[in-house]
Amino acid sequence: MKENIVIVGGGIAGLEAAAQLLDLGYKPIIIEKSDHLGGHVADWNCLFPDMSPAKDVVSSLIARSAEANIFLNTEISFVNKLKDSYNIMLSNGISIITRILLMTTGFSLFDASKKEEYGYGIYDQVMTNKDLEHWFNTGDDKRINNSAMNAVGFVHCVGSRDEKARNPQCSKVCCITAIKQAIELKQKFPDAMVYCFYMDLRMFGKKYEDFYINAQRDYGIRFIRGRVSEVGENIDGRVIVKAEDTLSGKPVKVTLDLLVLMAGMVCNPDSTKVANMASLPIDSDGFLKSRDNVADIIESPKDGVFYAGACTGPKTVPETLAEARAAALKIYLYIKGLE
Amino acid sequence: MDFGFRISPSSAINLDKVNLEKFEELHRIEPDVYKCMACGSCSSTCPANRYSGMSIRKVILALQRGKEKEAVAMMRNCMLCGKCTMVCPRGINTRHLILSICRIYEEDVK
Amino acid sequence: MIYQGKQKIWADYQKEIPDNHWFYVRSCIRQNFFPGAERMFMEISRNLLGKDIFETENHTTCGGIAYHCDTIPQETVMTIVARQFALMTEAGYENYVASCITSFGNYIEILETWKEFPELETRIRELLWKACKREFNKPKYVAHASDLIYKYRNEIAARAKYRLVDRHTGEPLRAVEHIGCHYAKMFPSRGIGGAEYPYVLCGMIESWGGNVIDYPERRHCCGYGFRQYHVKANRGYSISNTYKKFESMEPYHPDFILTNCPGCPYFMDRWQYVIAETEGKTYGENGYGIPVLTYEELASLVLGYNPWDIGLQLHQVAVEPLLDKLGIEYDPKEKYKGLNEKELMRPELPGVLRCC
Amino acid sequence: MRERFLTGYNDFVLPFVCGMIFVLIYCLVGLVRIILQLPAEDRKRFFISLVTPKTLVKNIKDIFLKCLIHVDIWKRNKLLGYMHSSIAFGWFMLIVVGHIEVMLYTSRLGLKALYYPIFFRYFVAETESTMKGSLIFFLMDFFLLVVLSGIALAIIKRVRSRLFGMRRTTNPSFLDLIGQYSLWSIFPLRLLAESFTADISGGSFLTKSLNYVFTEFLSNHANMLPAWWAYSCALGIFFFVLPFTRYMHIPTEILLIPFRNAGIKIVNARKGFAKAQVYSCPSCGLCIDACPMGVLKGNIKDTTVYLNRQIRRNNETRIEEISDKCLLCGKCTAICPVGVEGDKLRIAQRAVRKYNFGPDYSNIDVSEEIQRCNKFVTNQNNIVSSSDNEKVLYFGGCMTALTPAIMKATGSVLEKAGIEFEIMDKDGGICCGRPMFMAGRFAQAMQLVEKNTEIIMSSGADTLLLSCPICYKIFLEKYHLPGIEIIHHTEYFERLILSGRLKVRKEAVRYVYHDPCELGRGCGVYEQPRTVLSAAGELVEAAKNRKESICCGGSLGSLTLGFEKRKAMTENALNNLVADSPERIVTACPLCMSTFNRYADRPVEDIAMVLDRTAY
Repeated sequence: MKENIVIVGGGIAGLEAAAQLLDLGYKPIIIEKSDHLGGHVADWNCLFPDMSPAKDVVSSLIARSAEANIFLNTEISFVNKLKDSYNIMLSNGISIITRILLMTTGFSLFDASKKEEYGYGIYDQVMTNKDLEHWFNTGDDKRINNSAMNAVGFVHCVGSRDEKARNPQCSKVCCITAIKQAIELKQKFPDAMVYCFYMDLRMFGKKYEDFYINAQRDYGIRFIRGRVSEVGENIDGRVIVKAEDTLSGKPVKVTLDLLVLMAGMVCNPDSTKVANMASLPIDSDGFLKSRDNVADIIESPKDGVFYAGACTGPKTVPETLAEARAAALKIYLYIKGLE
Repeated sequence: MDFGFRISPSSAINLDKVNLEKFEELHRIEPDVYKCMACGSCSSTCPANRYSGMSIRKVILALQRGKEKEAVAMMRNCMLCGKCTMVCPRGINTRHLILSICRIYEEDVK
Repeated sequence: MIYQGKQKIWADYQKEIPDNHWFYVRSCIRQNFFPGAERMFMEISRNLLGKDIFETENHTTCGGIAYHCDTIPQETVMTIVARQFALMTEAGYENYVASCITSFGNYIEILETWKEFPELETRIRELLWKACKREFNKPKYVAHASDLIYKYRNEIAARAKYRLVDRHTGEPLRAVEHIGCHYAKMFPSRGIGGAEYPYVLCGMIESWGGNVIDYPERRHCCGYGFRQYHVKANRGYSISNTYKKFESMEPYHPDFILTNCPGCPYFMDRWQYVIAETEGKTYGENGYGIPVLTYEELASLVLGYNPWDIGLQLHQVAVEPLLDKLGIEYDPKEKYKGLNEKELMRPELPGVLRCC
Repeated sequence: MRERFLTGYNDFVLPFVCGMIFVLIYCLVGLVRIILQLPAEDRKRFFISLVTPKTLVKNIKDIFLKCLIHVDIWKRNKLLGYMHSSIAFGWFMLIVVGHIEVMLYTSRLGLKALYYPIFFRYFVAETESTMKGSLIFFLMDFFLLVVLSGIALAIIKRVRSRLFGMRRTTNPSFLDLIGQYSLWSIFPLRLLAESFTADISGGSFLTKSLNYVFTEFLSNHANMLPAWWAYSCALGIFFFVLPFTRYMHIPTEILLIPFRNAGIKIVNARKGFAKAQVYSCPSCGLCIDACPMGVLKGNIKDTTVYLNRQIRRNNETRIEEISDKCLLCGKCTAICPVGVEGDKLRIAQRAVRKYNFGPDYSNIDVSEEIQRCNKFVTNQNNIVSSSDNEKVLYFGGCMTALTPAIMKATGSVLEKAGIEFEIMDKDGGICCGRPMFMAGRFAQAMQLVEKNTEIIMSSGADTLLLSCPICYKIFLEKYHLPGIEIIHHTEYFERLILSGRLKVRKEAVRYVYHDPCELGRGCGVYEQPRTVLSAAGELVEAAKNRKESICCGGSLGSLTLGFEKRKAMTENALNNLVADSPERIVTACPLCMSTFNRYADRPVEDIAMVLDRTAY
């Protein structure tokens, strides 16, 4: 049980895997670059489809993995490949020799300001899904004026399925997130008109379709099929959104008090950096390349290196947790094989 | 002065200016009207489609976009046969919806 | 509007513009529309700033209008452009500056195409040789004339006699800038400030003391769009686009519009007259229109050139209210006098749009 | 027999006399109004029927059997039948015998004729010795007993309706309750009053015996008058409230029967015949159990009995709700003891709805369809080919278009029988008009009828074959296709089998046949499909079948029932079908088939598909 297991990333995948490994009798090491655990989920308010509070999920994960060795504010400085193990040098000066490396480096949120035409960071009333979750959590955002929320728009696929944003893949969770956030906003501002501008709606998960029907029927959220082409700012500071209503084949224009951009998932540059240090391959979508995208998604082509969660591509929370559990089991069996 | 050309009205739909009063009235009677996800099953099965271009999915959309005249024109040849209701994957009672539209909207709108 | 956000984008889209030694090609139509503009470009850069700007009477159209109207094939337009490059090479220049936005876009597009399809470039070289026995080097730098004025904006500001400030109120003038579509919309990285928030004209206005207005339809085309205007039946479409822009900028009460394209100032100027006649609507103060200037004209004005020497009398919309705001002195009697002091014909005054 | 009072009058008769006069005037005015509301043509037909001996006899027979004996209810449930006929017939006989008695024993009646037959016992004195009409005394007591037994059953029914074969019964309105309690009290009070008087006026086994009991402890004749007052008051109250309660059905039904026998149909939604139907409703509540929507409790108030009540109250919102929700399966009409046509009444309500715009089919050009369906026309002179074969034009209809298996099977069976046929709506046709008709938009429906008629008449066919009962009903009722036989495929298949043109292999499969509403109750086709199925396998019956078959829940008749709400109805109908454990469910309607298929636990087929499998 002396085996060192290094988990790179203290998001939900890292924490879940650590918790499972602790249960299996190991004492994994979690390396987290930021000052808190829980990754992106820790910044979120509620999770679809049951609106369970994200902080409950994260705090239970943190509690279950508390016994692990956790290094916060720590990055990996370099990785040396030894004969059958890795020497990992951390930014805090500690070096670890390990035969097992679990990459749970996750994703980065697409930088919405790269879609210049949407004016994120330029127009006053444009925010991202993450900003909105922040507002749900803290109630603090000057873009949301409680007394003047008559019309709100959500733009789906910001930086997803977009060659121009150099991110051609679907980020998977934004459709349902947009619907979730639209419902939450509508609950807070029942008189506001809420629009969702979408290209496709991918309601693939459990209860997602019910969620969608709720949004339509019970909350009257208007779905407009068409990608927003450009956003302008009005003289009174509201944003004017232009799109094509592709179902009627006509351009459509609407003035909104708030525009929420559903920034997608892109590969985490830090994940790529560590991958390069450990000579791990990168897939064509920029995420880490698994041994096999069907059968061995949690295994890298290199022995002893495992993946879990969104470092291999966009994932939902339950998928990430499932992968983390699978990876823990795989690591356990791998160590047994070594002995 | 006549230049032989004029400013042509914009074909764009300005959602700020669409008057949805009647649609809201329709929605009160037919809450399911919001459930349409524009799959087009109704239009493809509609016997009136080839005569007046009837498509209840387009009608629902056009009414929300303030294109009442277009919607009413499409409905001209609806036979109320109920095929659209039969095929609707979202279970919208399209027949009653059609009758409600005939009651709320008017034919000679601008 | 978050100004810092725009600054961040402007910082991302900067391009290298050599300071000197340019081969200048004129626009097909600007000399008819606003004949003072190109002359003032030469005047300011050559005489005032002492730059080396070379031009030759041998150059032709770039073929852009015909290309965009789908009347000539791509090979033809490329060969025409190749000949222009050959003239530059023969004159011993490496930096190519175009007066026309569509030309600029056309050059960039062709150079990019050649980069992607080198076999096409080889074929064009053959065609050019067959046609006129010329050879060319590709220019090292391609710029639009507004890029150069942007580059020289601070030098101009230093020599300026007037600032873009309302003499009566002391407030900066409100300026609408309009960028020609072919400037950066096709290749955002080739325009200063990119495609969404171009900085080339903003930079001039800012350094000369004015305030730039950002309004919802800023990105919209002026309405010229070659095919729309050239076919009379489509002119309603052309003017509808211009109308849309004016309606959108109206609440901001701009003092003037600054443009960098041959077509835009012309159509935004002349269509104001047509809109006034057909819709009875004018957009400036007291029944006037909003003056539309080219960047060369504006540079000349702040530098203190005589408004009538730079051709402002050829504008449909009267520029006098703007001149008054700027505090530029002018002699109304001189407005329609030719170079030789001979009285030109006075235009008939329009019915609705107020002119001086 | 002698009269006890010279005046022949006592104040206690006043409540009854006033009530009687009120109700008579009310009914008379109502009668005149309803007759005037009839369209002139119907009115004429009505009057002629009244003097035509055949209808006259039928009217009398119907009134006697339906209004007094309630034969329809007897057929349904003996106890319920006895309850109704004991009250109605017993009371009727009391009145008849009472009048005979008065006429036999009194002369110079004058105004006394108004109340003497009712309160005769009070006004006469009769001693044992002079009693000559002991038969009459006996009859009066006997019928009083009959009525009292009926009243007793009625009271029991209020508490335990299941004993009478009714699961649910109508929720009475306030006035209904007053009417009911006064009706219930009339006869016990009469018994009481007559018993008090029996030692003076005479009586028979009931009244006389009670009189002996009473005199044991109440010997004072002063007790007599309050009882007579109470009896008169009960009658008076009953008559006063009668026009505003369900008991209005008693006089109205007598009018409804001759109307119906005269062949009058509903034209106006609220007036004339419709009004007669509405007022004829006795609120018995049989339609509540019959209604297929009743599986959902929330729909109970949308049954015909409540429609009638709301129409009487002019509650427009509820009238619209009730009439739009109905599946128009026609079962309430089929079982209604007085013949209220719940489905037609509802269609009539739908027809008065105001629409801002409506469909118009004048732009539809049918020349292409005519071109496609003229297989039987040989040349440009429109001469019909002279082959001896039947020339069958098959119209699948909209619903069959969604169940192509039926269309294919029907075609295949026709081919096996060697029938020459053409499909009229292969590439989509024009709707038959029945759905539009059911929505109450008759003019539009008739436009569709015209368009289809044009196509059919120029096809040269001699038989129009239909596989959809919805189409079949309107084709039978509204299409005029001279020289063309309109036939449903079940009937046609039976004919092919019976004539030997189609041989069927009998298989050991248990089939249950579901009677589609429009085919069974709508067009009266019950036997033919059963004959066909019996030839193909073993036929078992559903718990409720034929006239009482339960709608599948998919009906186009309902305008407002949502998809989700229909599920319970379909499941209920399926439970009814599988009572005798059939292996396969067979129906003869594409809509029933697809509706059942959604929730059925065993295969559901159209009869054409069964036949296609077994015929050769």
